[in-house]
Amino acid sequence: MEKTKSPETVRMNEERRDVTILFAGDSGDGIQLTGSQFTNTSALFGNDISTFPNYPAEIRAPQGTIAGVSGFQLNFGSVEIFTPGDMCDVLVVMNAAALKANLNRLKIGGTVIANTAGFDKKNLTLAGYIDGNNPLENNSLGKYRLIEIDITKLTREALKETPLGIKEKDRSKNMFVLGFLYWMYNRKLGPTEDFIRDKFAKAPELIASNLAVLKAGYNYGDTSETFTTRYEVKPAPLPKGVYRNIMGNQAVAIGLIAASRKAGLPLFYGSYPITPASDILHELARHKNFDVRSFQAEDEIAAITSAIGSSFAGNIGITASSGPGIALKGEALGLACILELPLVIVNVQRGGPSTGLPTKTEQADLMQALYGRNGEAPIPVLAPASPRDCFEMAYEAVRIAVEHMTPVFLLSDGYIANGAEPWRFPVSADLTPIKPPLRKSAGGEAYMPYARDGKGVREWVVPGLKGMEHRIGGLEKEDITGNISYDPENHQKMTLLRAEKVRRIADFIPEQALDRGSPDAELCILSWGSTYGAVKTAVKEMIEEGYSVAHIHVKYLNPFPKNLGDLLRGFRRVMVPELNHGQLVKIIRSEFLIDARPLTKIKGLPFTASEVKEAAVNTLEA
Amino acid sequence: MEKTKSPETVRMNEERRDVTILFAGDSGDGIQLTGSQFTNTSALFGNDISTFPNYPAEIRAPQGTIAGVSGFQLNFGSVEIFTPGDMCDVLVVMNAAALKANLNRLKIGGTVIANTAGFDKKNLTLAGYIDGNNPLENNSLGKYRLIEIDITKLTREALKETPLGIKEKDRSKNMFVLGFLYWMYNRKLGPTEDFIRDKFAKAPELIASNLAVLKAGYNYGDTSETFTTRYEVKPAPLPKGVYRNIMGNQAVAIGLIAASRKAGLPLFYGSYPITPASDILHELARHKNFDVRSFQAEDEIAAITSAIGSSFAGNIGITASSGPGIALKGEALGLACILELPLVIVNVQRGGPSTGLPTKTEQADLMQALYGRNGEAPIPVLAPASPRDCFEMAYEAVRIAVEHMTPVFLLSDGYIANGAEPWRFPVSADLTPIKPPLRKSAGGEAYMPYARDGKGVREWVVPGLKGMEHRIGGLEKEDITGNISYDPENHQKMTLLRAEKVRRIADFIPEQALDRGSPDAELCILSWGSTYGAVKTAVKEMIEEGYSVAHIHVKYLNPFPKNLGDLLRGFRRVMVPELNHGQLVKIIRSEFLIDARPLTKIKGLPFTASEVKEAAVNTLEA
Amino acid sequence: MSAEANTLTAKDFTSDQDVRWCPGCGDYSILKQVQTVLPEIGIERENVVFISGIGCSSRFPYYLDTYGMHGIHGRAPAISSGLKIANPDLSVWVITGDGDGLSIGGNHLIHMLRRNFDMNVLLFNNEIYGLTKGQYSPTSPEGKVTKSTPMGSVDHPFNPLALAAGADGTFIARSMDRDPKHMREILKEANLHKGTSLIEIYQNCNVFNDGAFGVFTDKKTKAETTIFLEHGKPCVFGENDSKGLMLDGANPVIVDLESGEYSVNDLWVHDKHDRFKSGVLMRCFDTPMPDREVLPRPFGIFYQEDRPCYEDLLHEQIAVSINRKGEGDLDALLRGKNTWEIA
Amino acid sequence: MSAEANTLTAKDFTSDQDVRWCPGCGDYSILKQVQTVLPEIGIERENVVFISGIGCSSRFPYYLDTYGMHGIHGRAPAISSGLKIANPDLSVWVITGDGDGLSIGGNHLIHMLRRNFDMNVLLFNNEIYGLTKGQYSPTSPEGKVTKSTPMGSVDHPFNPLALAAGADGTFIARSMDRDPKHMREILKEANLHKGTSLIEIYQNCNVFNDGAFGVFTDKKTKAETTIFLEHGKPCVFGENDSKGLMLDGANPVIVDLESGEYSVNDLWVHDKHDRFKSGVLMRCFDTPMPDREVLPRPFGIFYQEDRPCYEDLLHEQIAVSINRKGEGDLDALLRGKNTWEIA
Ligand SMILES: Cc1ncc(C[n+]2csc(CCOP(=O)(O)OP(=O)(O)O)c2C)c(N)n1
Ligand SMILES: Cc1ncc(C[n+]2csc(CCOP(=O)(O)OP(=O)(O)O)c2C)c(N)n1
Ligand code: SF4
Ligand code: SF4
Ligand SMILES: [Mg+2]
Ligand SMILES: [Mg+2]
Repeated sequence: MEKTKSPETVRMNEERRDVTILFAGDSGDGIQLTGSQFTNTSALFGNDISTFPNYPAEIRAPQGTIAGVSGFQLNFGSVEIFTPGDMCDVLVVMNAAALKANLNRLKIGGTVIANTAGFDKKNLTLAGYIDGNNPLENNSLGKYRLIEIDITKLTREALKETPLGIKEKDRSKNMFVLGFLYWMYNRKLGPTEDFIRDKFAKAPELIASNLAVLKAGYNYGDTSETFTTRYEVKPAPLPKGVYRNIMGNQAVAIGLIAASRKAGLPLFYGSYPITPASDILHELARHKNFDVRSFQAEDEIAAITSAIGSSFAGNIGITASSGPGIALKGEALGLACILELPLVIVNVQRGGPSTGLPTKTEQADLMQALYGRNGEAPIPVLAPASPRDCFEMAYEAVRIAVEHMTPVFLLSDGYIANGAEPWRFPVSADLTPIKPPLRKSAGGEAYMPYARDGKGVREWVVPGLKGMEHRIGGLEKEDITGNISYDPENHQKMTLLRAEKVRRIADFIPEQALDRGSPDAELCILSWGSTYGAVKTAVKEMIEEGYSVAHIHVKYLNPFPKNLGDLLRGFRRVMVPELNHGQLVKIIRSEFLIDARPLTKIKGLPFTASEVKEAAVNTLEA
Repeated sequence: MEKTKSPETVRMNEERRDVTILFAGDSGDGIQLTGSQFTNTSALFGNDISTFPNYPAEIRAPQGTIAGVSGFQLNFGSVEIFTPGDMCDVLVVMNAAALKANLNRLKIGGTVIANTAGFDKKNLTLAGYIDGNNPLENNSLGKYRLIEIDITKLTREALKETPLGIKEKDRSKNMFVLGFLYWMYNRKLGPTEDFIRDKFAKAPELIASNLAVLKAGYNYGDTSETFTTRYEVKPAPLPKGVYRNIMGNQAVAIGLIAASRKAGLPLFYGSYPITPASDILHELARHKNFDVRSFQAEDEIAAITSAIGSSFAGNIGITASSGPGIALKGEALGLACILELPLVIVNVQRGGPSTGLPTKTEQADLMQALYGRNGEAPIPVLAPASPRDCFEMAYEAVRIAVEHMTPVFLLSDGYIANGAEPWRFPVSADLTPIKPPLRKSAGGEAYMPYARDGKGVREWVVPGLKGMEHRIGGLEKEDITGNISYDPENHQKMTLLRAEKVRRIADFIPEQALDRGSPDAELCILSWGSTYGAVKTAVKEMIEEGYSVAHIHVKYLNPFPKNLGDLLRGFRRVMVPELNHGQLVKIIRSEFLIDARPLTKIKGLPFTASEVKEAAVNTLEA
Repeated sequence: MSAEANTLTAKDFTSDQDVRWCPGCGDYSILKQVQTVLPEIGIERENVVFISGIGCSSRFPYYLDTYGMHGIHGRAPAISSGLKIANPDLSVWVITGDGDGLSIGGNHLIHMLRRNFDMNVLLFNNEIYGLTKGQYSPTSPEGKVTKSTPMGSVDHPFNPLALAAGADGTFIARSMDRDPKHMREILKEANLHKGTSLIEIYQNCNVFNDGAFGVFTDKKTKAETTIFLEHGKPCVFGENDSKGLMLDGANPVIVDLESGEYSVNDLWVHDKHDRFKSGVLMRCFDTPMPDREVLPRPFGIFYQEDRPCYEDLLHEQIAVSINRKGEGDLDALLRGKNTWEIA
Repeated sequence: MSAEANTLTAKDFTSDQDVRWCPGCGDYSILKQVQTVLPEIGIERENVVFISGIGCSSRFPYYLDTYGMHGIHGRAPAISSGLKIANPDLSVWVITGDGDGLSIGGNHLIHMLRRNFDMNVLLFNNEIYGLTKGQYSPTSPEGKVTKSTPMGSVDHPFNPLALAAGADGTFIARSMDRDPKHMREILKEANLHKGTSLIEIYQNCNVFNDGAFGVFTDKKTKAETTIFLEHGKPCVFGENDSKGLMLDGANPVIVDLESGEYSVNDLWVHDKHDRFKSGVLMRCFDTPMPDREVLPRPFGIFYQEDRPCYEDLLHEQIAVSINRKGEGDLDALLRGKNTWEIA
């Protein structure tokens, strides 16, 4: 018999503004799928959402151990949501290790939903509960509401009529959890039912069994007399429009395709698998009917140089990787830079240095993007702020690469790559046009490969065009003609022209806006990349509480928006939170000679809003 | 008949403080050899010296053209010499192209020594003198003293008794020039005669012919009545001691060997050829009897990773390259950093980006050294100031790498690599001891690979030591044990420990000294690397002229000497001359929040003292 | 071989780290065989070094209580080369995967083979990228559907042994995770070979490429689809050794030993020193299909050759140099040939 | 082939840039032959692209009035792969050296070969690093004294053709700078081959490695030291075709055609489609020495095989995908499968 402890917390049909649930279990427990199903259903329902999957480095770390715990956190609400939530309201644990690893993320008074079958002696030992001391039984969870369910048993029971083996039956226990939570939060089963039918189209017996278990979970909530409370999280007042749910890497892929279509250029994607960037390759490889040429190269150097070759031939060459792979691309980046060919380099950052923490997030490759190659080789750098923003910034990266004939860095990270949020997707006709400086027909004057237009951009002539044959290369080239030149004055001139071309991109990007707060606030929090949501949440709360604080979020890191310096000089203090040891803050200090101060976190995890808030409050009250 | 124009400038036995000679000719003309012979002879005579070879990118660029001109500039004096000289007193040209390419470097009133045989119609056309307009004959050299000699003819005459072919005879015409200049500057032939005997030991007929031509050149000066003036450049008042002449790359090689011997570690040198770093490989490969293991790897990645492997096994692993090759090493640098193994990476910088200007000098890889890899991977960076300083800083690089268990960057450049100067070499016994934190015997407590001493340095245990078996790798490791750890707090801790270890190296390097000037001068010129000589010369002159200027030269670029910030804050202005688009200046601004201003030159050429002086005077008078 | 080493057991070569491969992964068997063979070989633990790149397989060194380095992707051969030069006395084992060793690390691998360092290379071939969760690798068959090739791979795969032979490898062998005894034998032979020993090991990735080698490893099919090579022995295979290989020119043909037409004495006798015949065996590479008979896939030592090792030649030069010029005199080096004095 | 292309001459393929190799360099001859062959092949200039890495040889593209890119060291095969995928209609020529293509670029080369892009690769082998002024390369013979090996190299060199065969190259040939006619023929055949054509060209670096191939290229010795392979023709060589090759098992032996014992009809007939026999020819690799007779060094097309090209298979998948799903609909992609409306 299942029991509910602390029955005094049980009330009926409660309404909540927002809820954070953390699903946790063994990596084989289907946690990621459970989480993303709940996400989709809630998104379809109209909640605002933000998610954070967090999985172990091993493919299958030893079952039952802390190292093997996979987690999926999601925050959904009837209000605007900017982060996956700092602390959870509900912690779903499929075994003892999942509880041990995550209990510190549960709010006091929060709910633990525990699969009791995952707390047998073996599991307790593997999780490191000494002497089989069961936390479900020793009152150590007194500060929380505990819902114990023998999910394994109930799942098997739901399937006792089916011919499936025990192993196969157990595989659908995540559906039980999902069903139960759908009941708890008043959700419809429809979207997940559709998903199940689609996913197992080729195995009807699995459709039946998963549907059965899903319903069993739902019914368990409905019928079991102990669970009298259901919660309601109303739809969020999001701007009108049609929405979908989107993950960061997926948004990058779609953004790249959209830009290639709008530019009229086939998309060449040269890459070598690496966590957490590989999903972009997987996604792009699925869209061959958009004339996407995805090439899994032998290594990262071949990935980027093949992309350069494709750009020379008139495709938009793209390459992506994560830190260690990007390090290998440095030499070729210099080539792309001096050739002045379009190229987009996506870095989905992860914990470093070296192999570091491959499945964890970090923002420590900004300096590498700005300076990780020999010589003076300036490259524009953009960074998306959130999963859906990955679409916009990937699109921008292609636009700038093509219209300014330059390689462009896009700095995503593991956190937004795998996180998801609702996206009011655009209509293709509304996307900014992209106009490659492509010579379509020969004739006129002789082609001068390194002659420049008013923006400092050279014309792009592609093999196949008669009479425009020319050679380009990595040696310094003579201004205008592009012939090899060792002339000292010319080298200085070309170096400055290349720098100037990149600097002038500032004329073609939006001016920096203030995200929130007053332009003469006491403190400005300056963020970039994936810290956006946490900072936004913190600043919102602080302003509501009367603090003099403002938020600027920079998406264009090189060149900076033209007004950034002026904006920053309006504040008495500037704080730069980063998931690194202080990188953007160095640039800000150097560029604007402002005593900006770092707020750093190097734990492979995103900031929580409260960490940012605490630091900001301390600064203001210091 | 040879003639001397402007005979009014001819005087007898003149004394000179210092003289700059630029030898220029076709790359096949033996210019580099002539230059280095004159250098050695002058050094042996006791002059202070600085040299600057400047050769074309092609192995044999088309004969007679500007692209094919090879140059060797040397400045020697009875006073201290810090640069190869801004403008030349004497320009030796073996053909028309050499004149055309270099005339702008000759002082008004300076001397041109021209081989008239190199000014025939073909040569004039190849050099781009239109319509065969011979500059030796059209009075265009009126502002200079012109000495015309048909060197080719005189060389052949000197050898007319020998059985050599014309081609072979012509090959020794550089000896004629050398002999003539020895006469002009009152030098002995002895050292060059010895050199000839040594070099051609296996070809006695070449000994005879070269000696004959050398003497013929000398005698030509002596007997030809037109040359009544000889110059005297007395020995310089250098500190007492025994001297030798040394080039930068050679000094690096010797410094590395010396350090490996003093540390008691075999030297492993993994490298892949690249201009201008290859000479270090060539030099090291010659010293196998010092237990030097030089390994020409298949590429730069194998070069550095083999060096890492050798360090794991207890050698001191060294790798060297130039910009593009260094770019390829970025990923492995992260590995060395997280492993905390000693490693020295030499970058002999050249013009970039990409292949750039392979035979020209630049300082544009500082940012790459500091930041060219993924994640937070701090690596100490040192830069020698001059050819002889390469010895000291290479030695320092090994010392720091070994004693602090870290990769260390040594940033040389093409200018000092190929330049030469006199060196009062040390006695081996006087060299700073180097003490590797090497466990020599097993026993005691269990080995904890990432336990640290007071300096934050781990102990080095090498395979072969019984009972101390352990595994290291590129994933984040647990503090002390070194086991793989994905723990968030541990990652932050380890990142900070690695940073702190590098920061603390500041306790083990000299405090920053003021090179010249007063600590509260109006302007401080802050230099690094090969700009040392030009800045020193400029500041010396300015102080003599009464300007309020000071000079600081930084050789330790990461970490900075502890007192650098305080020193810099004492000046009203700080100017940072660099052969790049402004790199160190960015760090200085960011680190010390000082409005330091760049002085940049990106021409593949070193600063001249007057360029620095002019900019400094302008700053002071602005 | 020290007396003490003799008494060591597999357990002594097991480190204290939890093994973190997926349950059922073929890597476990390889680890087991290596841990079993090492004490038999009799090298002291402290003189053994395992170097790997990145990949599931490359976690291997953590699990052995020897010296070890988990390097970076593809670079294990280069790291090992430096290590072997630094200390030629160490017993060096390189652990790599089909992605690590043949994709990003292909160049280092072929250069190591030609240089012939005395090392043992274990190439875990599972025809997939395991650690990055299932992309095709340079050994995946054409048409392979994976995460990165939803319509099937269009890459013609490497034949790793033929590539190694092309790079002048001196010891080229193949084994499989599911035949522990064979693997142990080959490991021992590899260790005895002076030079770079390359062993390709078919390894099942039961998560992303389950059963890739099932046809060779399953009891039901193994006898018909595989042939185990032994030097100097005739090439027999099949249930009850009922079949054999003969050479028709350079073409291997299968003959039936039961019909009476051919006997064992007619068969091709395997000669691991014969470069060309071993090359023919390396090219027995067609995948068995239900509808057509193909040649059996050979396992064992295909080729072996004696050739000097890089590290020995290098250290010989050092010795010769010291012999000729004497141990390096640092002061003489500092002083150089031409000096002058300023008094 | 356009009518206009037909009328082009070598001059039309000559760019306006000064050629900057050392006087006497073998590169000149190769440039000349390529410039001669291109108009004969009849591809329009605008559809020809030369891609190179870094090295003396890699300056090649600058001298041709076609499209071209002087890339970075070792990466020409990868650059070309991307280019060929981007536009399969281009005629792509890869120019590389023994250092560029076999040292730093070895991995890209072998992967290009297995993928079999339809391109022509000219590997200028001068057994030295020319541009960096004379270090040994992966093809330099053992014992070679160079700037980086003052006591002689201890590296066992690659046999580039054997390596290419190990990587499943589909067209493998050798020619030499000093035999313009032969080179032109091979260039034309390479162009006709659909797939990656690798031509190793012996090229004299008269500054840093003069005479490395003298024994094969000098009139005096050439007849005895070389053999020119022709498909379907017997393997004859020597002064007045006085000698021939026969196969003894897998061992080639030299026979005298003048003694009367053997006639041309007894000889080995070269079959470029025979993987094993061509492999035997690739291994005829001993350097002639005054004191011992060795097999002649073969030139010509060793091996040729038809196999689908990567770029064709890729574009076929694109076509199939469009066929199945229709031309990509951007709005459908943006919208995805699950949407909801907030009104
Ligand atoms: C420079 C770099 N690129 C890519 C990766 C990502 N990565 C890690 S392992 C791997 C391939 C693994 O495949 P394989 O070598 O076959 O080993 P397996 O996991 O199958 O044992 C890749 C692509 C990396 N770690 N470093
Ligand atoms: C990354 C990088 N490493 C090294 C070099 C220096 N480098 C230029 S060409 C070359 C080798 C040239 O040899 P090869 O390919 O045989 O061409 P060759 O000059 O003999 O024609 C080297 C090492 C470089 N340019 N880039
Ligand atoms: S993913 Fe495959 S290769 Fe990796 S541990 Fe799991 S089963 Fe083994
Ligand atoms: S160095 Fe050698 S390969 Fe290079 S151009 Fe000169 S002769 Fe030719
Ligand atoms: Mg694999
Ligand atoms: Mg070469």
